[in-house]
Parts: sequence; C-alpha cells; structure tokens
Amino acid sequence: MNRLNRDQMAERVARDIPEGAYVNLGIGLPTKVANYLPADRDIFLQSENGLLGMGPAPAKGEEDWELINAGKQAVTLLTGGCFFHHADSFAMMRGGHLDICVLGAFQVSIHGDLANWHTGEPGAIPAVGGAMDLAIGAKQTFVMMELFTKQGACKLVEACTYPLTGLGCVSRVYTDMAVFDLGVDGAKVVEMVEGLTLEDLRQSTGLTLTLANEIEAA
Amino acid sequence: MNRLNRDQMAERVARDIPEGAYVNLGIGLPTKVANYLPADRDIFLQSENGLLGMGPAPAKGEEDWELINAGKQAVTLLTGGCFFHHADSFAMMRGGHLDICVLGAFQVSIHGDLANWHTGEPGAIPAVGGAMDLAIGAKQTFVMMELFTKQGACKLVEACTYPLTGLGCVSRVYTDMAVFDLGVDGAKVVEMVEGLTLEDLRQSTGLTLTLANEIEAA
Amino acid sequence: MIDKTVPTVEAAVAEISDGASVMIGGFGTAGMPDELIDALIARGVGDLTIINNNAGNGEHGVAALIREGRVRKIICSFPRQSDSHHFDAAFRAGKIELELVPQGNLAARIHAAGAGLGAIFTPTGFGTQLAEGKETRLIDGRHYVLEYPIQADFALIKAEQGDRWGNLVYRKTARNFGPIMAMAARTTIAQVRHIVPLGALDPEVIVTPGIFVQRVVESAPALAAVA
Amino acid sequence: MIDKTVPTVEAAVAEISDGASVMIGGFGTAGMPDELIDALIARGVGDLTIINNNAGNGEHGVAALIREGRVRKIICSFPRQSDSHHFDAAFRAGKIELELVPQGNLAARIHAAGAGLGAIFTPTGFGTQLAEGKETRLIDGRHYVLEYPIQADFALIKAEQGDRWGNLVYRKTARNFGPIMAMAARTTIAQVRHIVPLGALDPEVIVTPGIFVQRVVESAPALAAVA
Repeated sequence: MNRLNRDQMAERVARDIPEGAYVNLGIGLPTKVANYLPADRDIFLQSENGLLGMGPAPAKGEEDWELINAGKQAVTLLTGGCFFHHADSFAMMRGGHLDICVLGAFQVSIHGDLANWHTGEPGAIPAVGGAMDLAIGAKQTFVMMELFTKQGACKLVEACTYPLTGLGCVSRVYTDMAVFDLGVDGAKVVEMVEGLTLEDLRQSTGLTLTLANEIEAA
Repeated sequence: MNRLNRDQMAERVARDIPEGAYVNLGIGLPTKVANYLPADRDIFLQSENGLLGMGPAPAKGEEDWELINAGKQAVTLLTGGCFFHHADSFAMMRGGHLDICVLGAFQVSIHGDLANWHTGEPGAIPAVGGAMDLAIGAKQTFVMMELFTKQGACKLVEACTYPLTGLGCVSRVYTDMAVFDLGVDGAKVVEMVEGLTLEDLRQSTGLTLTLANEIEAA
Repeated sequence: MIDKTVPTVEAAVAEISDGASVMIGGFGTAGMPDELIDALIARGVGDLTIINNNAGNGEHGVAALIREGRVRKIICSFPRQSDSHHFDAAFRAGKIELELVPQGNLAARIHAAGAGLGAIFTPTGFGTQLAEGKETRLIDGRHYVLEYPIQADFALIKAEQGDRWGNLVYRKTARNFGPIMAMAARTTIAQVRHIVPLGALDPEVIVTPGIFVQRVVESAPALAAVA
Repeated sequence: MIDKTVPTVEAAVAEISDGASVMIGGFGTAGMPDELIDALIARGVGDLTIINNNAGNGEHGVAALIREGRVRKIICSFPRQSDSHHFDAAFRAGKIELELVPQGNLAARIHAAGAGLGAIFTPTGFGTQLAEGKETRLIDGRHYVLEYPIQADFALIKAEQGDRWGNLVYRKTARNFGPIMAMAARTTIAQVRHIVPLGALDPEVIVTPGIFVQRVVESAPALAAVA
C-alpha cells in the first residue's frame, strides 16, 4: 500500500476544485492545496482577514505585513482581488457564498461532525478563530487529514470524542489512504490508494464502510 | 399672539442644533431647517439613501439625479462628505449614531409617542419609508409641526389615535405656538410665542401642561 | 478564465422564470436598473415577488412590471408616491400583495440574508401596526421585534463599473441597496455603465466583491448617455 | 469648525479610565494600533475589558497590557498563539477572564452593536461547547444560536489616512476589524499614518464615515516609517 504524502494529498484535493470556485483553505495542512491549483484556471481564494483573490507568497524581502493571510503569513493579491472588513468577510463564509472550504481535523465522524479546534485536555488554552464559521458556512466543507494519528488511532470515527467544531458539516474527507463521502447514511469510500482493499479499511478503521458509486484507485 | 410661520419654526429648530451634530432632517417641513443652519458651523446632515455631509440644492440645470436626498430631490455633497450603502446608512440611524433627527407628525403624545406615517383611513395606501427607523434611532428625536390642524384639532395629544410610528421616542416638539419637552412625566412648556399664556395653552390644547425650568418668550 | 460579463440584457435575465423572487436595486431613480427591468418585462415571465424600496412610479421600471401584471407580491417600504398609479390601481383591485417593511428593517433583513443570520431582533416598529403578530423581546431595557432575513432568487442592480470577475463600484447615491441585494440573492445580475478590464478597479475601493455577482452587462451606450 | 484630530496619542486616550471596555483592532500585527496601546499602558489604567481577535503575542500591544496586569477580561477568538505567553500565564493563574467567541460571531456581534440590533440568531457554534447554555432555535431547517451585541466604551483602531471629520481609509488587510469596531464603540480613536486635508479622501472610497470616529491622531513619523 502506498500512502499519499501530504503533498500528494494536497494535489488530490486540488483536483476536485473546479474553475470559478470560491475557496477558503484553512490554516495548516490545507494551505498546501494552493500549490496545486493550476495557474491557468481562475480559482478565488478567500482569507478570513478580509481578502479575496489571494495570491502566492511574495518573494523573500518583499513581504508586506499588512497583506497577510489567516495564518499571519505574508501573501500577495491577484489582479482582480480586493479587500473588505471582517463583518463582510465572515458574511461571505456564513452567508453560504463560498463554494468550498478545506480544513484540517482532529476527528471527523462518519456523519460529518467535525472536531478540529480544541483537544479538550485539561489546562489546554482553547482557541477557535474562524474554524466554526468556516465549517458550517461553505457550500461544501472538505477535510484533509491523515487517517490515523501517530499513535495509531483512527481519526474518522463513529462519534467524535473531542469537542465539536460543527455538526454534520463535513461532506468529504481526503486522507493519505482513502477518500470518503460523509452524510446521514455514514461514510462511503470514494477512492483508495493502490494495494488497499475495502476489507483492509474496515478492519483498520473498525467502521461500517460502504463503497460509493464509482470507486477508482488513486 | 404671533404664531410662527414655517420658516420661523425652522429657524427656531436650527437654533437648537449645535456645531458637530449629526442630523437627519425628515422629508417635508423639516427639510426647511437646513436653510437656517449657519454655514460657518460644521453640522453633518445625513440622508437615509446613503449620504453624509449633504449640501444645499444644486444650481438649476446642474442636478445630478444620482445625487439625491430621501425626498428624491437633487442635492450636493459638502467637501468631506461621503457615500455608503443602505445597511450602513440605517446602521447609523438605528445604532444611535445620529444626534438629532427632526420629523413632521400627524400627532405626538405628551409621553413622546409619534404618529406620522399613516392616517389609517380605509383605502389609504400605507407607506412608511424610514420614518420608524429615524423615530427610534436618533439620540434625540424632535418633531416640528403646527400645534393645530386646519380643522382645529390639537396635534399634541394625551394618546395618539393615528397608527403609531414609535413609542416614547419624541423628546421635543417645536410648534408655531410653543416648544414642548415630552417624557414619562408628560408635556412641559419650554417656550411660548409672545402674547400666549400657559392658561391659554392649557385651554386650547385641553392638556395638563406644566412649565419647564426655564421659560423664555420666543 | 472566468468571465461573468454577458453581451446583452436579454442574456443577463434569461434564467429568470415564472414565480421567481427578484430584488431590484434603486432608491427613486438613482441606482434603478432600468434596462434589466425592461428586459425582464420583455421576457414575459410573471407571478414574481419583487423586493424594492418603492413600488414604481410613472410608466417605467417597477411600475411597468406592475402595469403588465407580472407582480404577485411586492416587499417594499414606500409604495405610495406621487406617480405610483399602477401600484395603487393593482393594490386597490386586490391584484397585488403588499408586505410593507420599514426601510431600515428592509435593509437589515436583506443584509441578514446575505450574512447568513437566521433572524434578528430589530429596534424598529415595536408597538406599531407593522409589528403586529410578531415576536418581541425586551433586551437590556429596550424593546425589539424579531424579523427574518429576506432572500431572493435574483437581484437586478445597477453599478458604475464592473469587471469580468463581477467586482463592482457604484456612483454617489445610486449605491443604495445594490451592495446588500448582491449579497442576498442567489444570482445577482449587475447592469454597469462601463465594463472595465480586470485590475482597473483599485482593490481598496471595490464596494461589491465579485463573489456576490454572477452576471455583468454593460448598459447600451446610447441609453447610458441619456441616463 | 469641527476638528477631531488630536496632537498626541496621550491626548487621544486621555478619557479612558479604570474599568473601561476597549475594542482593539488588528488581526495579527496588521491593523494593530500599537502606539495607542502604548499610550494606554503609559496612562496606567486597569481593570479593563479588552475586545480583540487575539490575546496578544510577544512583548508589545495587547500582550504588554496583559503583562502589566491591566486586563480583567478579554473577549477574543484566538488567544493561543506561538508567542502568547503573557496571556497563557495570566489565564493559568486565574488572573484574566476569557470569553472565547468564534471569529464570525465576534465580527457579527460587534457589527450588531454598531447597527443597533438587540440580538442575532447566528449559524456558528450550534452543538458545540461555545454555545452551551445559550438559546437556540431551528429556523427554516437550520439551527441557530442567539448571540448578543458586543459594545464598548472605546475602540482603538489603525487606519491609513484620516481627516479632521474622522473619515478613514485603510490599507490592505489592516482594515479587518477597524470599520466595525468604529461603529460599535461610544468613542472611537483612530491612529492614522497620515492626516490629510478635508476633501483629500474621495467620497466614494471612504470606508469609515466620520460619524463613527471621535479622535484622529497621526502616528509618530519615525515609527510610521518602520511600520
């Protein structure tokens, strides 16, 4: 079995983003997706801090610290992009104007519940940022994560044990081993990496998994 | 008794508008107040259709029909004025940012209830516009009206019989005969025109009226 | 390449069908998308719900839509105008439904739809006929009325300049309802005086970001010169 | 003549007293009114309630306010940052109260205060810890949480240019919370890079109309050049 590395995962997500889509890429792993969006397609990246039409990082030495993304990294603005204030920015998210947002996760349930903001550990300082707004706002919320933690725990679960970010909000999960569609009927396997079988996945995850209509090897 | 004419009423209202005030003048009679604001004082007129820093009417032939006031008359913009959309414009009103609005009225109650949008007659087509927003939004709502209708009915009343615009929202009424402060304690006479006595006013209005602290002849 | 510009007003309104809800920008004549409304009339669809500040006056625009019997319901703040005889006649004949909304509630409800709120407690209208039957609440010593968002299938708006991504800027008080209607409609169609190349609009001064706009059409030059 | 400009940051913050609630603009360092915060620290007042997206990092700005023990409570969305040790320490020691608010609710609640709404049903947070104990409602098939406006006595914000009437324009993503905080505070104090003559700002591109701003102060030129 050839697990995807993080760049391959990003590339896989990018393939599902059509031209013309308005997209928010969450901080962390999802920011990698931008590297695989074809430059000849108009895809509109939104950043929660008031930016639409976000471009790549500037050349070193040309950073403008008043032109940053949600992760507080220096970015650029594409020709045709624009700026707006925070209420307008979150109106874009919460009003259903974004087509896709891509988020990382601690856990996702087979019904699309998301946990990605707080480990819930005693003494941990909670911080939520825009995660809850993004999770419930976009027309489609994708999650991108390794299927298992380093300790071997499956992150796709029957029910989240971490504090929730949103209920039933994730429609698709991209992992290093498979792609899943989630919903009221549970998780359906859309794709698996070469050498992996549905039975393998069922055993390793402990989940009741079915195949989505079209299954293809990545 | 020398009743004030409409221009004198407008002049009287204008005297109570201090420099630096943000003011909305309702359509109809209150628009006359603008003629008596001293040009050497910075007073900021707001128009509900997205304009702050409204100036006087343009010279004939120089009208721009994309630069109009709430009454759909051509206006000008003062140096330092600006434009904004309708939600921002009504946020100014409803969020308590205007210091004063001046409105016309069918009736005002001694407790500050206002009726100025609808006669309630059968078959009359109702139209409210921004009246209800202005009435309750500004820090102070002034009414400017003749004290009696042409038919001789007093427009300052114990309780409004016309459909209400807002409850307890009017703080002061400027009329052709007297100026009244309104509130939970009822109407207090602030000023009367020359030759009018409190007893005259009590008799003609049929209201329980008291004198405000400082009474001066207009 | 994404290009939201369309060549004609007919093409711009081609998806509007019977029974649609349509927001129409403008306050008085300022910002009224006359050519889009004309195209909508020419398209012949009816049973429309119209959201506009007024109910039309004279013979053009919303008044013409009403005269032609295309409007089932209108949501507005100020239907009664000096020359609103087409609305008046239809209303008195019981041929049009009126939802009268204080202008600030109209703006706030449209904004709420665009911003994804479920409902808002607004200060306007408490204790009046226009709040009858509505839920109210005393919050921090002040009375509020619960009002729901107003969404629409389409918004027809007018702007000064637009580009192929749908970014818009407006002119003077013609801005009025345009920016918030663009946010609240599933499909926003903007009539602009000038289509400009991408990048011609300063990113700091774009009022309506392209995400809120689906079609951009340039006004016919002859008419634009008159307007 | 109305002139809202003041000569020094000390004069700009001179009315802020113990126990005040203070909104502070900025997202990360962009739009952070550092000089106003420094002046507030120098003023020595405490027991403050701070509303900001973050809880400070490093040794400057909000972090310094917290380090100096001036902050009783902070309302923010993202207190945990790589270098937020002053907040972390104060929080773990029980010396600061935290109201954690999802960023969109923070923006919407600030906006609601500025716009005069009594409360809003927002889609964010339903079913999560951050909505525990809050009123919820199912509207049109979707769950919402009732959230209340956030007002403040003062807002400290940073803009690019301002004039004597308080009109402001911003620069790039430094705009962020500035315009809505200006609407939601009783007294808004703007630190600007450049004070410009009245009329220098195009009326079409003013982002914050002067009605929302009470004081304007120019950043010290030396510091502005570095920023």
